[in-house]
Amino acid sequence: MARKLINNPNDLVNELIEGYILFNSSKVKRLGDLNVIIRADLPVKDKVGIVIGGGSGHEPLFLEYVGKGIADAAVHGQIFAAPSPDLTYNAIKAVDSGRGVILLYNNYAGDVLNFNIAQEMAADEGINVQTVLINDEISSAPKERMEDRRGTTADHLLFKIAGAASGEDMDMDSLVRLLRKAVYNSRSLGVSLSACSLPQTGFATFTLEDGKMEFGMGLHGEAGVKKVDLMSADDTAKTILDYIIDDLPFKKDDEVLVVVNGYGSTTRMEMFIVTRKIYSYLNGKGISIYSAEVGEFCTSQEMAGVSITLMKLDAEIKKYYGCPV
Amino acid sequence: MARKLINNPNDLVNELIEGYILFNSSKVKRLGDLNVIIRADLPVKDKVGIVIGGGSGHEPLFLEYVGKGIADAAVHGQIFAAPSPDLTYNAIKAVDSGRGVILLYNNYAGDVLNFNIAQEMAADEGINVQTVLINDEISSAPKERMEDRRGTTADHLLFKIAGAASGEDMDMDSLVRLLRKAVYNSRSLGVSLSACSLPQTGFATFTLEDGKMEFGMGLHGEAGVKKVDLMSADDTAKTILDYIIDDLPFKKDDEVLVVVNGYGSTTRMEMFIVTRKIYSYLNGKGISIYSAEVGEFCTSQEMAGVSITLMKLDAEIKKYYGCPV
Amino acid sequence: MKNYLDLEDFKKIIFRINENVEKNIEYLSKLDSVIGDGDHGITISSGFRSTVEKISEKDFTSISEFLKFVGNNFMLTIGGTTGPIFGYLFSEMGKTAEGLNEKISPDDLCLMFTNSLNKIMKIGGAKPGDKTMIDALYPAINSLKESISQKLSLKNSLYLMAEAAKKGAELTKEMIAIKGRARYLGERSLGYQDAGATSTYIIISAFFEILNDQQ
Amino acid sequence: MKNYLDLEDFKKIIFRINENVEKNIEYLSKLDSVIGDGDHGITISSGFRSTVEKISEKDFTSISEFLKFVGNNFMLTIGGTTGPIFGYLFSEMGKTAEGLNEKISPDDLCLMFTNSLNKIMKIGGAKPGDKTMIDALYPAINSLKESISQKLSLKNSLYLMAEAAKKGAELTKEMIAIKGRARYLGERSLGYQDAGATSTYIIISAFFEILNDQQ
Ligand SMILES: Nc1ncnc2c1ncn2[C@@H]1O[C@H](COP(=O)(O)OP(=O)(O)O)[C@@H](O)[C@H]1O
Ligand SMILES: Nc1ncnc2c1ncn2[C@@H]1O[C@H](COP(=O)(O)OP(=O)(O)O)[C@@H](O)[C@H]1O
Ligand SMILES: [Mg+2]
Ligand SMILES: [Mg+2]
Ligand SMILES: [Mg+2]
Ligand SMILES: [Mg+2]
Repeated sequence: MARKLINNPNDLVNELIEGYILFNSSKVKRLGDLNVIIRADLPVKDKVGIVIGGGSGHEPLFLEYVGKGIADAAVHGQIFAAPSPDLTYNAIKAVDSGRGVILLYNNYAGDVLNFNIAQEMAADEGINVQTVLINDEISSAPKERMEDRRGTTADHLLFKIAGAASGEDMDMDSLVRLLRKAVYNSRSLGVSLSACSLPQTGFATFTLEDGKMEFGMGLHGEAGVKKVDLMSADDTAKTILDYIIDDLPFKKDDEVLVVVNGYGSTTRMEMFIVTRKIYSYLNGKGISIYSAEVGEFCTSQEMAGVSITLMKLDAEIKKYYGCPV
Repeated sequence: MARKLINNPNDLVNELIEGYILFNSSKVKRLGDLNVIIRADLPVKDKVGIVIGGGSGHEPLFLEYVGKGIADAAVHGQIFAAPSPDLTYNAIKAVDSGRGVILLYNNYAGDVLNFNIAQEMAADEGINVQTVLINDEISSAPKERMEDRRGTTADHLLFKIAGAASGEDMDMDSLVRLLRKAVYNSRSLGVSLSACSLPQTGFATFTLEDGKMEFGMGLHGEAGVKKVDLMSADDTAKTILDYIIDDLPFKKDDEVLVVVNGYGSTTRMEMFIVTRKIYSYLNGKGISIYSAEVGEFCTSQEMAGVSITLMKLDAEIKKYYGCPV
Repeated sequence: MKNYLDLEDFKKIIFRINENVEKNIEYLSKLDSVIGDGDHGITISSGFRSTVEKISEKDFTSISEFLKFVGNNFMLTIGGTTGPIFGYLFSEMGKTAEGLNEKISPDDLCLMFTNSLNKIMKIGGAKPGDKTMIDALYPAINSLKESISQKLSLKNSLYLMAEAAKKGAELTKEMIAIKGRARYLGERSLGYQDAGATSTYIIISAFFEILNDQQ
Repeated sequence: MKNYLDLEDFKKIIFRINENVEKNIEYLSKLDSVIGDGDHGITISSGFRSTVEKISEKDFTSISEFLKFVGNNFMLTIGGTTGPIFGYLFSEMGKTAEGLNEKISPDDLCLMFTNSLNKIMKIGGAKPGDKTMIDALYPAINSLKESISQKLSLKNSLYLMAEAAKKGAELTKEMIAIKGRARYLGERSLGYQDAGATSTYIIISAFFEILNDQQ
């Protein structure tokens, strides 16, 4: 049973937000007492608004992606649960400057249901709201049913690109087109080495026997697509990359962004060992890395494991992603 | 038994460094095939060199603190083991520009022994090498024997201050004085909620029964100073702060830097819940937070828990620490 | 013997659902944790808890107004999948009740449930057999239709309806999940009962219990 | 009966230590893991492994040169506490051997060990009773002195010396750690044997084993 440093389990999301806002009060503020985090300098005049969000428990998603140059607002559901429509509706209203708002979020059934209701509510008031769904996780459905795939770590890249592009006076239609292209160019797959628990209860949401690992594990503890004996870091990286490269497919001379994401308890040492293999393997395939990011971007409590994301670049995406880190 | 994403357990440190260097090749390079990471733009003319280091397994310590504006070189021992003198000796030689080198590291017996040997070797060649020991962890010895205390998360602040000050043409004696003052002004204490394992073997280095937590746990799995029933996040923060405040002591109207550090598997949600209490508690004591940093700075594999560090500021330290983040 | 449900009955039903869900939080979360993310008990119970708090402080003049309030509160404030799915269950019943009188007959009730089912299938895209709450709701409505055609009393009809929901929920064990999080499991979802279907059984049971209490 | 150790003996001793340490990696790490960080077996074995590799490729003309090489290799390349502490053990023996001839007598050996002990106490700051490797080394040296005064053979002296080291290591169970990582445990270190003291016993045993093999 996982032990967590918390107070009343019912206050988790509220206290997360309170703590984050205290820590970051020059950059962000809270919308009333809702689980909605907005830029401190809202409303930003004459800019398409970017609202992101989803279930809590995946920190730094989503609240840490709000600020100048990134998203304008993040709505937080309870742990692993889609945020209710009233939050998103209020976020849309706070963010809209007349040029419309993009809802940019991960393609989970619960999220889609709830965001759609909010979108309708806002549309009823004449606000132009468009949706861009993130569906980078390749194990969640075959390529023929890409619209059923869920979203994961591509978030990190998309939020940055959306923030940069919307900050440069791009209009709604161009933005939606750019973001859909960037989503399409993104593919992720991960591997889990241990279970994660619900912080409210401490109970693991699944079990993984000693010496096993699971490919395609969900961020919420949904079991993955195949369970195998624990593999080396190199073989793991290679296996994940083979699936990803094959899926888009990524080709020789493609230029890519790479994200190496830790799910929770995986150490940076392990992440860099995986990163090492990614560099040599992509290099061998003639795929060049424009920039890589290594860290925890899309977590699942104390789950051990990593996911790898590749995003194929073109001049436009590159411009808004910015310089190599 | 903890499962890790690694290759041959004997290659851990080597592959960590290889991966990090590939990822960060514009900023850092490796010194020969040694476990030494140096700034890519060495030698830097006319600057006191800063060499940091210690055992591996605490990433981002130490290698991620090398670069322009931070340390000039980091030496890495094996997992949890002090780096051997030849590494430090070579790092000193690579870094020295004639104005001398400061060895800035945590006060562990093994580290002191090994760094001292290296210092002697370099001194024999006429290089002016000074040592500044970091000993912020208050549970490791009573205040009367402060020189026996070990070093932990104050590293994060000290490396930044050392990098900034040494980059601004400060001379050796002033630098040593500044860093000793900053060390003296720093106090840390942590709490562990689970054990950590040695990545080579997967074995836990200690056990912590369900529902218990331990104050003052060592970064290497050394057992802590007192074991108690699991406390709430708020009570934990308050208990740690009471010990820390009492130790310097920190007083009303003091201005401080705060570091909230996760040991490994603790989520950012938990860290922000703790951060929330730190803000309100210090506020109640009239101690003002100049800036806080929340993240993983000084880890211990997949151990769960957090440590809190306060550093009392004055104008000089503030100048080199930089602006609030 | 009373053969209708009035506003007071509907209120009692919601309170009873809340009590019964509360007793089953761990069970529901456990069902969800085998094939979902383990939060169903927490989410749905918090939905009914907040609903009960709010309706206690408010006066309602019609069944329609009441059920729409219950549904909207669920839908707007709970989130997750549970929020919209179970929210629409009540709000569509409320919408349907707009045209009806304040004594809901078995036929009325059947229409209300049917409209909810259709709405849920439309917004969620799931069909019977996909291993969702629909697999409890759909056979329950069929049972109600059957009871009406046989002219059974409302009480007996509701008893059989609850039994049908229970059986439907149990049969989800033999289904492969197509919608919801469990779908990522494919065949591995076989053998486990769907959490939402189980809640649906608990909800429908409360209709029977309230009528049974009065007689 | 041979009553001295020559260069070949010292080489054999180092090889034997390496073999015996290799067999005890897990045991030593386990001892260290209860009250330290669990790496002692790994660290000390990697030290002897690298030393043995290097001395196999090199010619030595004197015991002093050989032991200084062993000690420096340990000290410079291993790191941890083990590197310097056990490095100085050998390098100080080598330094002492500089003034002696190539047939090390019991008296010579006693002087060599004593100088090492003093150096280790100086650089590490630990004393007998602090629950370190000194608690095996110190009684072992005392036993050697005693054997010399009783004019025992080198072989018998080394046997008793190893026994004294073993007993010293065992007695660390009853000590509270003052130096090294285990010191943070205070009284909680009681009941556990010190890892470094155990290695010291293994090292000293190899001296006896090599002489015993020859006779
Ligand atoms: N598309 C859908 N249509 C109808 N019911 C659904 C659908 N998707 C999921 N459900 C129901 O919702 C339940 C899951 O609820 P819950 O655990 O609260 O949601 P979440 O998936 O957000 O964790 C499932 O057990 C299933 O009965
Ligand atoms: N100051 C000291 N003097 C002598 N021996 C020491 C001292 N500190 C530690 N030791 C010995 O070193 C051993 C620990 O070695 P090791 O685990 O390799 O070091 P580390 O503490 O770096 O993990 C202890 O068991 C103890 O015998
Ligand atoms: Mg959920
Ligand atoms: Mg060690
Ligand atoms: Mg669920
Ligand atoms: Mg050790």
